[in-house]
Amino acid sequence: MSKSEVAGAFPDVRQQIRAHSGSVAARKVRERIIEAGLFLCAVFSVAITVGIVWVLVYESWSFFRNVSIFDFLTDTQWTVLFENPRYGIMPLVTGTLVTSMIALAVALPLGTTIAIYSSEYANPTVREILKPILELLSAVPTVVFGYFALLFVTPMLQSILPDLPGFNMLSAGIVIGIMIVPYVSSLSEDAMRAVPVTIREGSYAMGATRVQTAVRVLMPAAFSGIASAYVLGFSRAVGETMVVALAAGTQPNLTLNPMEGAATITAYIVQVSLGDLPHGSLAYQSIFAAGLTLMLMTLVFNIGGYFLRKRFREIY
Amino acid sequence: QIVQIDGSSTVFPVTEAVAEEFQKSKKGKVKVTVGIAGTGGGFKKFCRGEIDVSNASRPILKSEIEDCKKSGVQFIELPVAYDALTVIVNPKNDWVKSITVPDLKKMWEPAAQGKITTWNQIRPEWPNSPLKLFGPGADSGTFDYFTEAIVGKAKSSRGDFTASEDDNVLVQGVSNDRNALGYFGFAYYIENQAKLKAVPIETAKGPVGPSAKTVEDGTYQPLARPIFIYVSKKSLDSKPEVREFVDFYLKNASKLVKDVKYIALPPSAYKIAEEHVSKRKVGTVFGGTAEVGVKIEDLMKREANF
Amino acid sequence: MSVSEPREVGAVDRPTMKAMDNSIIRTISETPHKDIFSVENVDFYYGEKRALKSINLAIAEKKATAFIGPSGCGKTTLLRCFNRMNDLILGSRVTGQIKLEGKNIYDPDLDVINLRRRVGMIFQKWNPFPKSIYENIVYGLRIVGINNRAYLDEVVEKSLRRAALWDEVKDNLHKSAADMSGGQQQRLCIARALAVEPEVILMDEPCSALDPISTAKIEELIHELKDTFTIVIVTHNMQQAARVSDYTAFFYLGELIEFGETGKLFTAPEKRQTEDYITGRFG
Amino acid sequence: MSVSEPREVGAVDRPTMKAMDNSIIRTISETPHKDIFSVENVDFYYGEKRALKSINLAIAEKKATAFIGPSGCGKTTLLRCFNRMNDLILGSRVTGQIKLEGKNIYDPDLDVINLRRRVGMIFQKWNPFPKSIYENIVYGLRIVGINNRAYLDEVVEKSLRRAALWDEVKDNLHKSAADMSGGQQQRLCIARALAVEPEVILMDEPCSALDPISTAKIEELIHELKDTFTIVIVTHNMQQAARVSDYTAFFYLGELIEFGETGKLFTAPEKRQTEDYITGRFG
Amino acid sequence: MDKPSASVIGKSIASNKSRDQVFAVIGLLATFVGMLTLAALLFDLASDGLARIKPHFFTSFPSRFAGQAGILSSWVGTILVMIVTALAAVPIGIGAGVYLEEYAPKNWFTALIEINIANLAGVPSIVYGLMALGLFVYQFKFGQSILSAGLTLALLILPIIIVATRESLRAVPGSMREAAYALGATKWQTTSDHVLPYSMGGILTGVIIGLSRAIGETAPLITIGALTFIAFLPDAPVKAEFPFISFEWLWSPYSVMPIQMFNWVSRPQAEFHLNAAATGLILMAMTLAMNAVAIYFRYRFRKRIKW
Ligand SMILES: Nc1ncnc2c1ncn2[C@@H]1O[C@H](COP(=O)(O)OP(=O)(O)OP(=O)(O)O)[C@@H](O)[C@H]1O
Ligand SMILES: Nc1ncnc2c1ncn2[C@@H]1O[C@H](COP(=O)(O)OP(=O)(O)OP(=O)(O)O)[C@@H](O)[C@H]1O
Ligand SMILES: [Mg+2]
Ligand SMILES: [Mg+2]
Repeated sequence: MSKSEVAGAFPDVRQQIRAHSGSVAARKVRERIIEAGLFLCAVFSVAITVGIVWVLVYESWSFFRNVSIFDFLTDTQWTVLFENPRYGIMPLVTGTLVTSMIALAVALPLGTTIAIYSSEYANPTVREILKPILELLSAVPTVVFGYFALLFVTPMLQSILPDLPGFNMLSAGIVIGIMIVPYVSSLSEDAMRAVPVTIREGSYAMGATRVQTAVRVLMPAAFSGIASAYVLGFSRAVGETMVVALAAGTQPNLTLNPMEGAATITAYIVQVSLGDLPHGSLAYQSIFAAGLTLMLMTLVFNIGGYFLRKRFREIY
Repeated sequence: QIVQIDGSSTVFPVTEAVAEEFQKSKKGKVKVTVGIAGTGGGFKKFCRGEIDVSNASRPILKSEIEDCKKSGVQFIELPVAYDALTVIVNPKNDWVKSITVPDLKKMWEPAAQGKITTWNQIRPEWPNSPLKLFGPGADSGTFDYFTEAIVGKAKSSRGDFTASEDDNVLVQGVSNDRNALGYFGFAYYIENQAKLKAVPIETAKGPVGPSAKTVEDGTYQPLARPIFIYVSKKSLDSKPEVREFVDFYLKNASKLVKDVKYIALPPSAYKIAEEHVSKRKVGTVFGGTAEVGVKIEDLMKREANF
Repeated sequence: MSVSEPREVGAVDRPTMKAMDNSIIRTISETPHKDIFSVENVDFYYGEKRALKSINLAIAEKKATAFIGPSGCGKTTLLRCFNRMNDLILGSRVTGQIKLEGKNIYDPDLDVINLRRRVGMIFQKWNPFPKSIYENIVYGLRIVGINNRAYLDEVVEKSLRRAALWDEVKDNLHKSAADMSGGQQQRLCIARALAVEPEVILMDEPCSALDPISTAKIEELIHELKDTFTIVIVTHNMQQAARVSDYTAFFYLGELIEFGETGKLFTAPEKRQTEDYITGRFG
Repeated sequence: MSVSEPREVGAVDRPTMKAMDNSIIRTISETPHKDIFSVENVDFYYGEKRALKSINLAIAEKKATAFIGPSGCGKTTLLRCFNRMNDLILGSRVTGQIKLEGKNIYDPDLDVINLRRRVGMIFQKWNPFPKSIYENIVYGLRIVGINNRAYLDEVVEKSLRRAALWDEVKDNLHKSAADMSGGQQQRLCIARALAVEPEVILMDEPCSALDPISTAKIEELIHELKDTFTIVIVTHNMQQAARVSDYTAFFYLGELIEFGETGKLFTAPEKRQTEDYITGRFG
Repeated sequence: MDKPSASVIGKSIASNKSRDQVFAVIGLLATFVGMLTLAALLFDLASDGLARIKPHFFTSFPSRFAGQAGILSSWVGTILVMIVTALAAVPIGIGAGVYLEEYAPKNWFTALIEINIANLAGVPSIVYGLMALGLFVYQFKFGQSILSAGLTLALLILPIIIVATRESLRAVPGSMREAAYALGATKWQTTSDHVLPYSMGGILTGVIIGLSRAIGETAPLITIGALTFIAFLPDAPVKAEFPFISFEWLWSPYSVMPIQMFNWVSRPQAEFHLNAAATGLILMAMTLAMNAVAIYFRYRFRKRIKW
């Protein structure tokens, strides 16, 4: 390479750039506008939160004027729709907890395993086909899942556990778990694949197996994404309605035994809001109190999730 | 030109059938929409003046009347069909031939909760096997009606039964369990006669099973109940298509109700209803509370005198 | 390890800065050359960790300045201050002033985009975009709205030639940059930085993955660029520092130990530490 | 660029492999030394691109072999074949045989995990895990189930000392590896590879980001390691190749041009291309 | 401390290896559990509903006769509602994710927002319906329209898209941002030219999962006034006369497939259940079709981006 080649008649890039750059002020304005637009998007999501909290709190307010919070939290019966109403939220809370925990117990291991499998084991073609197919699971109308739980999973479980009643949290939980598998598997897999390939190579070069690479290097490196996937999955499980309403029954039942039927907060909410009760009645308002409780419950989990994520996040 | 209807999913099949035929007869010039927001949700919209007609599986309640009053919505109450709540057991259940209201009360009253758990607690000759109860959810009009009719007080029921929103689920439950007993709308029994057995109710005249005939002649008691549509007076007055629709409804109800496996009122009942419409008789004959055991006859009388 | 004699660099009469009393701010006017950057009392913190300690030095315009010093002494850190790249590191903090032509680049009203267009950078750990070779190079032009294909083609060729990569990739300009060898990627990053012809080019070990021939070409390039560019280069290669730079700064544990005209620093270092380092007796 | 005289390496009587007739497979028995790896007729393809062309060479046990050649000639590619790292590259393909102690490592029944434990690697672009320094180093031990804290501590200290990093990080073993300078990260990766004491260590420019002192220490380390380890090192630094290696292979455009005892190759290369390259007259 | 003997390590490696193999089997099994469930569901739906899927099923309105009933109004409604949902949720979700991850200062306030958004994902869908009823239907006077429905579902899936976007952005190595900034790119240029494209794979996953969720929702739409019987179609979006495009349909009443399905399942007649199954099948096919574009682009992005 001769000197002239390098220094030769080179188009004056600096001049071109200056000519094209336009004014700094204009650029700054443009950036500002974009930022403002994005900011509005973010504000929007905050506004929804505020809206939802407002709806819940506002309506719960009238509810709690008639029902003491103490009873609400300590009473062990939820018979709002019956003749002598009792307003103890605990049975609904336990119902929600049990079904979501079963769902998580199914979805997290299953989803994570699938994520690891498709990220590290499956060949790329299989992976790219597998992913959308599994995601179809989250598109199955929940009514279908509900009947699936009731008419397929429950009888199947009954053949193993003969004492299992027709409505039980176990089968509802399992089916919800399967329903949220794609949340966990698909988002986790994305997070794991986003880890730079050099880091992956580092692990393989140490003689790590695929599981080891996935569990010890990729998962920690992708912890933030995986934790988010879990949190979304959990939230979805907690918020799921139809499956529990169909398969776990709608009878509030203070129990932690998954082999029993029980109502969840969501099942109660949907039942009442689409039912024949007059709106504005105390029973109707109770769904907002229940909704608020659910929101606070998930909040606790999500705060936990946030700090976990913050604590264990690894930066590359 | 839209007729907007919303409300109970129990009444939905009837209204849907009418809407379908009505649109056909109008060659699509008038549009009818029907939603299933529930009786409560339907009345809420109705009393805000958002819809023209509200489907209701129970009479309008005081609080809803208040709401309507507040926004100046006047309504005409029109019974359109009967539903016979049917007590059913598993076909393999060979011990129950018929049942009395006190038997049912013993099973379902709040005091039974946790105590009445076997069949032989109801009648000693029945077997000592567990009693499994199935019924609609406590938010439903059916539940309210049944409790009122059997226990004597609306919403007064034991809590430890298997409740579901979806009557098909109850069908499943009862058809799978030899020891089960449940109740739900007549149509679900009719469609699943192979899997279920209806239990006749013992009355003064002996056991009476649910059927169109026994409901019509008033012998199937107290579990037969009317279902309604509520029409906004303002819509009737200002929207000719609503008027036409309601007329069409009442004219064709007899046939269409049977199509969807509900029990039709006698023709005279629809006549009276038509009169109410033309005279714009607003208000309810139920006084804003639930009532049971209103035979078609009584209902018609009340309506006639209204 | 022996370090070969540094090649004689154009003798510039420029006072060697003293490291030990670097709390005294030397004014730029002391030097006959125009200084483009002047670093005044700069401290840099990664969170608690103080990575740079009261640094004072000046970068002469259209000269090459080399930063040398043992690994971890703060060369990269200082380099990244010049185009405010460190702004991106959470929890980092800089005190003191760095003036570009008299204006503090850390002034709130300074336009950092403009700064970065004027002050280009080649990173220690080469970082091509996962795009095609072509798109990597023209990126700096595209973002100011230059999309004229013919012009871009010309720039791509010129830049790749300068970075001694043209012959290797000319038939594959549209293949992914990720599918190149380490040295090719590094040269691509050099070409990418050159394409926009910044006034100052910060090079953080630009030849670390290059073979001797490519290295020689890059060094040659640096010599040529000095006509129009100011160059700051971090290198671990003493010979390279000696060959390409006019001034050299020696850092140790976050401090600027000695700074001066390259020929002098390599032949007659004032500080014992400098001498030890360049002769390999260190540590 | 001038290349200084290579230091005399222990004169080993080993026939220089001929590059031009490398279709003839030389048997290992020809050499008095035991060969740990023998590469037989290896071709490597990245998709369509043939990056290695009929390579034949052997790696002597407990010796250091250097791979030199211009950027993009295939050094990294070949190196990554030895521990089958290239398996991870989609669409790549290798033909021919690479035998580790007589057994083809591309045999389907060969256990690649075991292979990689025996054959460690230091990557050209350093790649510490986003974990603490400590966890980076003990990773290779943890994965085989060694969790004894005292033992791990010992290994960490020893490995870091070997990689000349101990003094710099001994107080910060639990801080993130991402918060280190480039050179520190590179040494960390060296330490990480050493911690598991593989039999063969593949080093892809292990000193590219290191200052001369660290480099000297790593070279010293390589000398020590040769007692017990086999080393294959890719380097662009001719002096380094000359100093540390016993054998040198020169590649050009995917071909092995010349392979032989280092002293000979540097002083009396058989091929013109080799000579041009090592004397910097190339290109 | 003694060095663990080679045999110990060898054993350990051997057991790692077998664990690796075992995991391969477990992973395959796990995948099969998911696939089998899906297959079972599909098979179940197909065995009931396949026979119903005939042209007239798509071209008929609901009817009291199961054999004559069709899903014309509901599939059209579903498509229109999903268009609104996608147009609202995707840009806003990605925008919010970008703002929160790339622009917002990292302080307690953004932390609060982050927690909140994850939390929104757990709010039962019916509560969204109740809020949307007040907000869109009454406050903004959108009425019981496709617009209200689309926006309601958009709110519902926004958290999913935001969270997925943030996490994918987060996974882009800082060195990519640095490279762009060093060339004088502005923040937005860096984001739109590099960070977003490199993280598109994950973002699209969020979009896919979100839209899949939205398309199957029932309860909130019933609350805000979706209909079950509706025997006419919304206004056509394209017109023969000027200006050719019409947005009247946004204000039209509508039904959607899951509601139609929900209604049919709860009917006593078994023939309606078959209709419901057919609807479920079609709904899933539609979901796949709707997501096909996103799936394709994700495939492309995932294949292309490597670092
Ligand atoms: N992933 C890949 N896909 C396609 N081609 C590749 C890939 N990696 C490397 N190559 C090509 O293969 C050839 C050899 O690359 P290799 O990385 O082995 O070179 P090298 O000798 O290590 O060079 P350097 O000294 O620059 O690191 C080069 O021409 C390069 O462009
Ligand atoms: N992101 C970071 N966070 C915390 N500490 C850091 C970070 N980056 C660098 N350091 C520390 O700051 C010091 C200076 O680092 P710097 O990268 O400037 O060194 P360097 O002179 O470029 O070294 P090398 O030659 O190894 O690249 C080192 O001790 C390093 O550990
Ligand atoms: Mg550095
Ligand atoms: Mg290489």
